[in-house]
Amino acid sequence: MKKLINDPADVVPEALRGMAAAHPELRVDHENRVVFRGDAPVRGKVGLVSGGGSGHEPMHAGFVGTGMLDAACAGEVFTSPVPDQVAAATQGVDGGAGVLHIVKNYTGDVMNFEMAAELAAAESDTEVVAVVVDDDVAVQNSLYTAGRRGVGVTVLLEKLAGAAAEEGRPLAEVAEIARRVNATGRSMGMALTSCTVPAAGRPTFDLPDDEMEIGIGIHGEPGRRRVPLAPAREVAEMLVEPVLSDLDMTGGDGVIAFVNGMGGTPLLELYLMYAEVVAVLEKAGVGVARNLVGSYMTSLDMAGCSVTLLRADDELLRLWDAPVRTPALRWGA
Amino acid sequence: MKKLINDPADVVPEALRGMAAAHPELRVDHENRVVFRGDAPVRGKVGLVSGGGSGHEPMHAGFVGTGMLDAACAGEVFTSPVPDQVAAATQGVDGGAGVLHIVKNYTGDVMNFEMAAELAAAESDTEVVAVVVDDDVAVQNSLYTAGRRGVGVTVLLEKLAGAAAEEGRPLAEVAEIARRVNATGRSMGMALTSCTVPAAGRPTFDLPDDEMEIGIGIHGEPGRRRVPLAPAREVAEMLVEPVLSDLDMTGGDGVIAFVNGMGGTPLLELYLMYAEVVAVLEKAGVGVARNLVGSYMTSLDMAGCSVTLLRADDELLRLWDAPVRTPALRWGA
Amino acid sequence: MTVVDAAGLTAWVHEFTRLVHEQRDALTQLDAAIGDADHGANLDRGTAAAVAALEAQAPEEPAAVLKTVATTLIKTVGGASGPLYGTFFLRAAGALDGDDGAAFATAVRAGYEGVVARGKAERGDKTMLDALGPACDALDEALGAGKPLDEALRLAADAAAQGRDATVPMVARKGRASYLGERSAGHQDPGATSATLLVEAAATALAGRG
Amino acid sequence: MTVVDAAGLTAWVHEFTRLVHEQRDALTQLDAAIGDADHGANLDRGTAAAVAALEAQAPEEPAAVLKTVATTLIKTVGGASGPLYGTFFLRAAGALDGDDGAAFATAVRAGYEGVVARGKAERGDKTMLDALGPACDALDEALGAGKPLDEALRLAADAAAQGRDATVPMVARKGRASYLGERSAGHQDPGATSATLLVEAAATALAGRG
Ligand SMILES: Nc1ncnc2c1ncn2[C@@H]1O[C@H](COP(=O)(O)OP(=O)(O)O)[C@@H](O)[C@H]1O
Ligand SMILES: Nc1ncnc2c1ncn2[C@@H]1O[C@H](COP(=O)(O)OP(=O)(O)O)[C@@H](O)[C@H]1O
Ligand SMILES: [Mg+2]
Ligand SMILES: [Mg+2]
Ligand SMILES: [Mg+2]
Ligand SMILES: [Mg+2]
Repeated sequence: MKKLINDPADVVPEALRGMAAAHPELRVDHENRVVFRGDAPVRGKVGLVSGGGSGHEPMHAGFVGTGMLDAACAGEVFTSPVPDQVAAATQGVDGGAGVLHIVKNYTGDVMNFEMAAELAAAESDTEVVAVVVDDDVAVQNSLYTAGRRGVGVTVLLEKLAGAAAEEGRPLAEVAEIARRVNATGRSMGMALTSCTVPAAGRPTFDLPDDEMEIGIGIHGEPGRRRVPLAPAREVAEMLVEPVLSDLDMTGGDGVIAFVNGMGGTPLLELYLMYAEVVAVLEKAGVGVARNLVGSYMTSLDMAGCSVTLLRADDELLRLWDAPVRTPALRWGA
Repeated sequence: MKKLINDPADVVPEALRGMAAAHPELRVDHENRVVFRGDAPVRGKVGLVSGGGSGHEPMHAGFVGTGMLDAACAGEVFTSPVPDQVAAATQGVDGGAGVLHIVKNYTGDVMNFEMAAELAAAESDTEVVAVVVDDDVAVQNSLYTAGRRGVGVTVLLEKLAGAAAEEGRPLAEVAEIARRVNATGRSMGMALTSCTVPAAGRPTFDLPDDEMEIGIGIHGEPGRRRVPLAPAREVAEMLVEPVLSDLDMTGGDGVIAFVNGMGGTPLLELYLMYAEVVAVLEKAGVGVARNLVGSYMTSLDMAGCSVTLLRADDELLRLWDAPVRTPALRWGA
Repeated sequence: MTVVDAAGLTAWVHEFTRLVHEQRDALTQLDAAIGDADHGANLDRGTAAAVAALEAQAPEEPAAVLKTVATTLIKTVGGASGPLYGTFFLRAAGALDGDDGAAFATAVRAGYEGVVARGKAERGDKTMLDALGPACDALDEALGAGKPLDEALRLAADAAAQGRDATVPMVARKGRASYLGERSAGHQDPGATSATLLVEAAATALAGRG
Repeated sequence: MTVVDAAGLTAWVHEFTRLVHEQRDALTQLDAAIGDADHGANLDRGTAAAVAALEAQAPEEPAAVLKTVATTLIKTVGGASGPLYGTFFLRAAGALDGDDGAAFATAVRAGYEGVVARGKAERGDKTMLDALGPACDALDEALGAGKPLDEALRLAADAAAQGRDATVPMVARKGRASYLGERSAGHQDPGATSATLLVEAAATALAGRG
């Protein structure tokens, strides 16, 4: 295992120390491993809390700031945070207007956030609403399974709901925007290589030099199928088509298109992929209203990418364009 | 070789197509492979042109925009652009106040920019001044060698000189700021893995699982020495100490500290490294005034990082804080 | 005879911790195949913290031992297994009433039912339930048939191991392995494996108590 | 007899292009060891473009052939070798005066001196100069001694190859390999290798012309 780390057990707290040093505008609670906006809680504003396992940087801590999250809880690598962390974050961002939990749909994340909400309800009268993100079309959605995973839409949702909260909208409206975003966005990912979890010390899966995994998650979970390596052009089709066939993206105001790198893929390739994604969308008659290209929701050092499409409307585009000022996403502010 | 590409020969033009699609605020000259500010040339403003081989994204095209570069020339992967490209860029950004060429000190880059300046001089009366960046302490500086390489300081220099140009300062002053930045900044890099040049199809060098290269460049050039893998704490010392012993960074207004990822290293590790770099600097009595942590000057898919320190003063800090609005660096605008 | 006291339960937790630490890499490798390669690290971190908490406090009440373990696991493990094992010990603590084998069996079944309630999975979904469920059944059955706790726990551990082995051919319907669909078949469930260690630890730690 | 005409020079460029294409991966691997793994791709791209340009234009003047090659290489190669090989052909074109072997030798030496001027390296720095320089010397010496061009070019090619081999033990002082310091020793210089192909191509393409 080749990583710029010290003891694998210390990766998360040590990286948080670096985040705190790099971003004095944020406040890091090292004991609870929560990254807060420097000015949290913001009076009268709905507080947005997200979090999850570490290893997906910049998500979530890199999205803490004006116009996006109020706090992010950092779990161990690929392990959801524990209820105490989420409870501390919830309390720390409660500005009197209630708190939105943004939870990616994984068994562990859902249960830990649920337990945190139970704790919060028992110990204070903060109103907490949870929105669960489940946008991964690689996974079958069914009441009898764990359901679809939460992946790329999470980034877009944190931006859009964050903008709504920043406007001073009430909790119910912010939650409803978040649910709408989740309902109209879908993602699909692929990997060229496995990632290596520091504590495990070796790649999660072996992938021959001439194969790739289609339909992977962001935790090094193997995908739905393994196929021969293919040119970017075909990879774009393999990712975009399942998304388009899951949800009608034509008409209206086009889509927000998000090409995301998994951590080990250079930006050169992501831009190239984006050109291919746009070509597939054009053929399908889907216009792109806004885009995001970069490594925003990673899986440690995995090489690969995911494509997220979100059907846009006037309001979502306005929220997208609203100022945001976080370590990883920043415009208009 | 596992990459999200089509034909290796088409990587650069195809990625530029993606950049153009992702950034409608820029103008891409696909024939010359030059990325321009959308509003170039800006009347009365010194034009900043940089460029180099591709494979270092976001550098340089990701730094085109308000407050930074006016144009970036994209050469083939790891191959400096040709004079025609640089000449086209120079002409396209000439707003009447002259043009600054920011050239990283590599034989090929220097010669191609020189020939472009000769072309420009022959064909127009645009005033062109070139500043050559040579900040890599891994390389001995001598009149009798190719001299130090241009690495991390380039990013800081493009930001700082860009801010000066945006303020409307004349060419001589912008060039003098650029030279000052080059004189007061130094860098050192390391690699955990080699990169793979698409056209070569296999890793440039082999590196055993338990070794790393210290003093690498950004083109997959092997480093000065190969040493056993070490914890991040020791890596930070190996990178910071040669920088500090090359140039006195104590006193004054502290440094701008830049921890840069080489393309295949996740942000989690970069933040962890930044914490270690700050610890080494603290021990050495060097304060950090500003910082930048991320993958800004990459070497394709290489895993590793570099550390750049720049001695700050009032003026440089003011220029650093000035608004910048580019795909990869953006604040205050 | 006092079969289940604070010392016995503490010994159980110690033994579970020892087994998890010993099997840490194996658990992680099982999780790498159909999950995210952290199950061993998660439980190792959590059980070590539980032992530390018990050492710091040394609760006198048997239920307090289980409650300390529960809250420590919930605070330190995270992921799916943290809330589930946490809930197991929390519900077991709440249901512990008495100090004989039957009381222990009741507590363990309450823990099992807590996991069902929290995780909303069923037996056959390829989860820790597939080891815990058969273990509870075997324990109840053996005690009901008048067997001593020793023997009952041994039978429970065997049942857990069988349940664990039976997860191999299953297609996962809950937890992270479910994302793999058919590809999850052919792999042993990590949670069922660690749950087997939990029952095994009880059989070892409480041996000779009845 | 007309030794050096447009057809002969075009044949030279074709043969160089063929050799570069054939040796493309080998040149890149040499560059991988002490540089950035692009020398083969760079020259392959440039020489193919030069051949295409010659085919599109088919210049009648010998100097125009060299000039077309020069500008095409400068426009398409980039890196260190683009300006250097470009300058080589540009200066050779400017110095070409006459159509015999001596004129060719003068042009080639002018090209070599152009490379020296552009790259500011010396022989012994482990660059293409270490092949080009000895080749020019051998060519001049052989022609001065009255040998026919054929034989002189063969001697020049041998001298280039010897010069190329002599780069192996050298510590690079110019170009990208110089960053390696002592570690550059033990590797053959890619530019000296491609320059040897250039001289070799002349010996082949101009064979039988005098
Ligand atoms: N809904 C559930 N009910 C019961 N057990 C579950 C459920 N989901 C997952 N598990 C168990 O948890 C184990 C995985 O634990 P762990 O790896 O620590 O968590 P995570 O999946 O969050 O990484 C699985 O092997 C399975 O036995
Ligand atoms: N200053 C110089 N003078 C002469 N030849 C040089 C000089 N610098 C580099 N070279 C030659 O160029 C070759 C490398 O060419 P190439 O790989 O195409 O360019 P780059 O180094 O820019 O990647 C070296 O092997 C060397 O022979
Ligand atoms: Mg996990
Ligand atoms: Mg090169
Ligand atoms: Mg797991
Ligand atoms: Mg090269």
